[in-house]
Amino acid sequence: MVFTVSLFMVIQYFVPLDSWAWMYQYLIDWTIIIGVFALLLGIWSLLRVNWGKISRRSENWGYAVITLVGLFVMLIFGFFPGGGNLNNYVYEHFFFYILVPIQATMFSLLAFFIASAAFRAFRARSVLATLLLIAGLVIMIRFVPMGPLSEPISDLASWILKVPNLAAKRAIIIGIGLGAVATALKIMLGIERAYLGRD
Amino acid sequence: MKYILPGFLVALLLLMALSVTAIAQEQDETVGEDVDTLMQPIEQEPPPKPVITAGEDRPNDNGHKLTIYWDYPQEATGKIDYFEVYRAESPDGEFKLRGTSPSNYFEYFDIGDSDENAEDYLENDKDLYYKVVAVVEDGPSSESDVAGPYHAVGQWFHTGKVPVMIAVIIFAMFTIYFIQSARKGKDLFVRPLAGIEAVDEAIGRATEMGKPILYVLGIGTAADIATIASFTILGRVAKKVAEYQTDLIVPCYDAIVMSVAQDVVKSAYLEAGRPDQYSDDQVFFVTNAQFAYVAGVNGIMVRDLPATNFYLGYFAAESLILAETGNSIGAIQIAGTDQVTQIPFFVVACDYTLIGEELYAASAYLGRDPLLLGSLKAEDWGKAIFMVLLAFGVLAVAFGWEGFREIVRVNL
Amino acid sequence: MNIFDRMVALDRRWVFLFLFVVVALAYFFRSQFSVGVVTTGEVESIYNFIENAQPGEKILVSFDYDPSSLAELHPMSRAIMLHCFRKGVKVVTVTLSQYGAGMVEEITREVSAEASELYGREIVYGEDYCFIGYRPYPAFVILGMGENFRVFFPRDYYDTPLDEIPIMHRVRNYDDLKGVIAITSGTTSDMWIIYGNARYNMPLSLGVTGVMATDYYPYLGNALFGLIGGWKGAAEYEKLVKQEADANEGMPAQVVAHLTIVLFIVIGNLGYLMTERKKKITV
Amino acid sequence: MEDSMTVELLWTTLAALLTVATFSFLYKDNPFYKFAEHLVVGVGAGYFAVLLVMNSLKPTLIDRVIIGQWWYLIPGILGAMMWFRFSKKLAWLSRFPIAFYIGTSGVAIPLYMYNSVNRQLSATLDLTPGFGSLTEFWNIIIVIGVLTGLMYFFFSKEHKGAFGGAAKFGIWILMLGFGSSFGYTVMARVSLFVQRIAFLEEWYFMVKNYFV
Repeated sequence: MVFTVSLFMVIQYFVPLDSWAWMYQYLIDWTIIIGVFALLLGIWSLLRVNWGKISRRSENWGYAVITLVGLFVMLIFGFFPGGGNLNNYVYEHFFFYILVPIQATMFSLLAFFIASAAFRAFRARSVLATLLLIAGLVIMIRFVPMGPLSEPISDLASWILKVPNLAAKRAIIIGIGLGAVATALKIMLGIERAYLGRD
Repeated sequence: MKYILPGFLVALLLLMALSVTAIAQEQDETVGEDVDTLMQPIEQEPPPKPVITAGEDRPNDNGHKLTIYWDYPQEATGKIDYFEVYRAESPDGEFKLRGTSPSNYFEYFDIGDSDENAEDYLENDKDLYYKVVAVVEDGPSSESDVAGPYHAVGQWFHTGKVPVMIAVIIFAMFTIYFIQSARKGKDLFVRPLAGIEAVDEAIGRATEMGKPILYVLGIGTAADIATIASFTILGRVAKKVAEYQTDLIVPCYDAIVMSVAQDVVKSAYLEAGRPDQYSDDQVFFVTNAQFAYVAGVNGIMVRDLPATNFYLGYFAAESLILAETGNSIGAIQIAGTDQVTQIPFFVVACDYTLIGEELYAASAYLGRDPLLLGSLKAEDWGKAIFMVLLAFGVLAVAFGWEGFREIVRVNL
Repeated sequence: MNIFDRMVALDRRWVFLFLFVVVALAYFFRSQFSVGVVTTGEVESIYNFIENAQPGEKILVSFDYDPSSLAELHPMSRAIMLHCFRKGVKVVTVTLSQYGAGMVEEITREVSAEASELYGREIVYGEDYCFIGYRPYPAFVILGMGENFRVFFPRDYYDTPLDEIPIMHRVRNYDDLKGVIAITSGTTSDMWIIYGNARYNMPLSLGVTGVMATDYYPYLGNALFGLIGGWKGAAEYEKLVKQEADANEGMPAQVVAHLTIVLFIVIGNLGYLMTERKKKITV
Repeated sequence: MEDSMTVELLWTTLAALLTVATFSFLYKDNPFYKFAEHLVVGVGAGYFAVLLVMNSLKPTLIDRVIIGQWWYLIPGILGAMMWFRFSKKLAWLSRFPIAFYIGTSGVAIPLYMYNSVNRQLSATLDLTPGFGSLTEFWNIIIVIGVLTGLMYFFFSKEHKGAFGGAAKFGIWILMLGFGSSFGYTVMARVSLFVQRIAFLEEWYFMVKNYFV
């Protein structure tokens, strides 16, 4: 199964015909459909874990209730017979006023973590760490007005972005490309099959 | 063995050269048409008639597209405003306006829809007739003779992608060859990777401290190569964890990934002889909203205080949030991803990082499975060939053989 | 524990607190002080490109982002369009983002109103700018526009045939434009390079979000003649056209944030080097 | 009018409080963060469950089967086979959809080959190498950087001698690249934070306007 599907996926890339494009789209639809069916397993797992916490009265079990309430509010108002759809008032407002702000704030925590990571790791411990430090510092200082120094720093920053940054990215991308193709081939040939639960 | 590499290289170059000449010939044909230089009888008005010279299918596609070329006296272009292009299914059928072209361009690319039900549908392999009208907005226009029939056709093979195909075939042959030779028991040397060596130590540390191990598969789907590579590593890690009788926590982002991870961990425990210790509560689904997932995993970290964190798989912006939170609880962290943009953050914030392809290699390293190791050898050869091609190409271009660029170029 | 040890082992929460406070303050008092933004070559080259254009020349601006990246990309869109209107360069706009159309309408309306007021001449749709609309499958659209704009856009967004719009008269494809500026928040930037520049070789420059910018530096000088990255790039452009607004307002916060991080890195290293030296002496 | 303003203010206040609760994680784990975290996990899962069913399952499966495209029932059956995981005896059936799903990863073979190998090769060759100008010289350095960087990734060769030296140069280049990416990203992350501050400021003005 894996082999046939994989092989088709490889060959379709080279064939521009309509019939093949249709087949490809059809198979991609399969993955979407399987994904949605599987989602039920995910929801089940979420229920199980949280229900377990509540019934065991384990530490912080009260918070498990909040998770379940959030989940059921979304499911009920989203699927509500008659009124249930993506534009349902509760569903929409929970999205805009709960999901969006918390996710955006989680994302913005990065501003702090990037600072603490830099503070901790950008130390001149070894040649490698020093190179990391120098490149990072030059790019960051580019932001700060430094009078006459600004121009050379800005040039240096551009150089780092254009030369070593490019070379580094390319080397990594090429390696990843070959590695990914090799891994995909192994999957196709059934050599890498840990995902089936056996070695 | 020694001659395999140069042999392949020569074959590769030959094949590429062949495909390029094929493409070049195709392109030549497009200019081959004789230019019709018959002078139009000079009239006061209307302007001269356009003369349709060709209607060609566009190569390397699914059809449904035609390019129409026509001739027009250069000196008359100033007198007209634009051209209109009409199409019909028979010479005396109903001509429908397809579009316009500015007065100084004598070609039109007719793109039809490939959907039968669309209004704009252009059927493949069907006779189509065209005429072009030179339009003068405030005066009489002149119409070309009907030309055709022309056909749009879908192609079986995309010739522009030949270099990709050659690369895939060669690389597949390498992989199969080295896996076969590994199967025969040939010993293959692999250099140690710090991140891999650390895995045992990290699991041992958690055991000593009596703390759990957290394994994050990332936010990819089960069809992402990085996630699949991570499954294999998860299997190895889970087996060791089961042997040491430490707790393993695997919070998942995707339901299919969760299902597969459950199978993987369950069978690893079985293999280690401790199936009774496994429970589906260890490998569970959190949520499939990116930063909600991060919030959940962060919560697990600060409450369950794992001693070792693995982040292996597909990661996006959450990489640094996870790694910094993990660092703040003092966990040993081993990370790896094939997402180029996230590697720097893992390198900075984690103790060990598998950079890019090292993630794929990790499964082979951990298992010491000769079949998997064989493919590492193939990857190395792939890299070597690439390097030779690159070095040769740069020299070739530097010494003026610019055509080499076109030999390796993929024309989508 | 002396001061240097403390510098090394500083609790990360001090970093967080300091950063939070200074950035918040810098943002609240953004109108109080301005930062001298240093302009970079990659932004200047876009500025010069438009500056050197003759009045009446045309450029294509593609707004390939949706409302979620509006905050980061809108300032550069505004600055570029104002510059074009000031120079009398005509702007053809298009969007390759599904949710972009409404946004483009809004931006063009706002900016043309602002420009009319600033430069004392009416900015007219069809004369100074036009919006040809949205089509899905960006790669195909980019290729199609390389052949003829009319392939995918026989009519503009408001259903006027392209040949009846004064700007589009005698404009067939990229060859008839001075260049293309694509302001994008996603994969369309790659497509502009691969399908646009590589195939049709028109002058191309990109405006991208801060995260994406490093990926496109490599193309500078070959595929791209200029690059505007995130707020910093937008602030530079605003400064060049002397229309400081949103992006420059965000700059004080950016500068103090960068300064804070640099400062903490210096503290960390100073502490580290001093303790290392001490270790060597005692041993 | 008054009412809709009150309602909007209440929702925005909720969002503002949740924003602050999430920020409190920077100090340490606390009940407010726990509340926000558990809420967002539940809401997120519910949101996507509804979205996927309405936007993916309905148009790709249900709507099509209704108009008679019965062949879309096949993936439906395959999908339903995932559910056999709940049964111990029939759990093996769920391997078919998984095997299919993983099989689609084959698409990566040509795509990665094209994007990471062919395209990178062409892109590197498109640079003009030479010693005529500084840019041309740097282009040669780029090529050397790519070559040595790749050497670093060789698995079957020990980093010794000349090869080891080259690989070392390769990792230096990699580190410079990582540092610059890291440094550049600071700007984007700070703008995210500024946007949250802007949101809080907006909320503050909203409250002020409401009561004044």
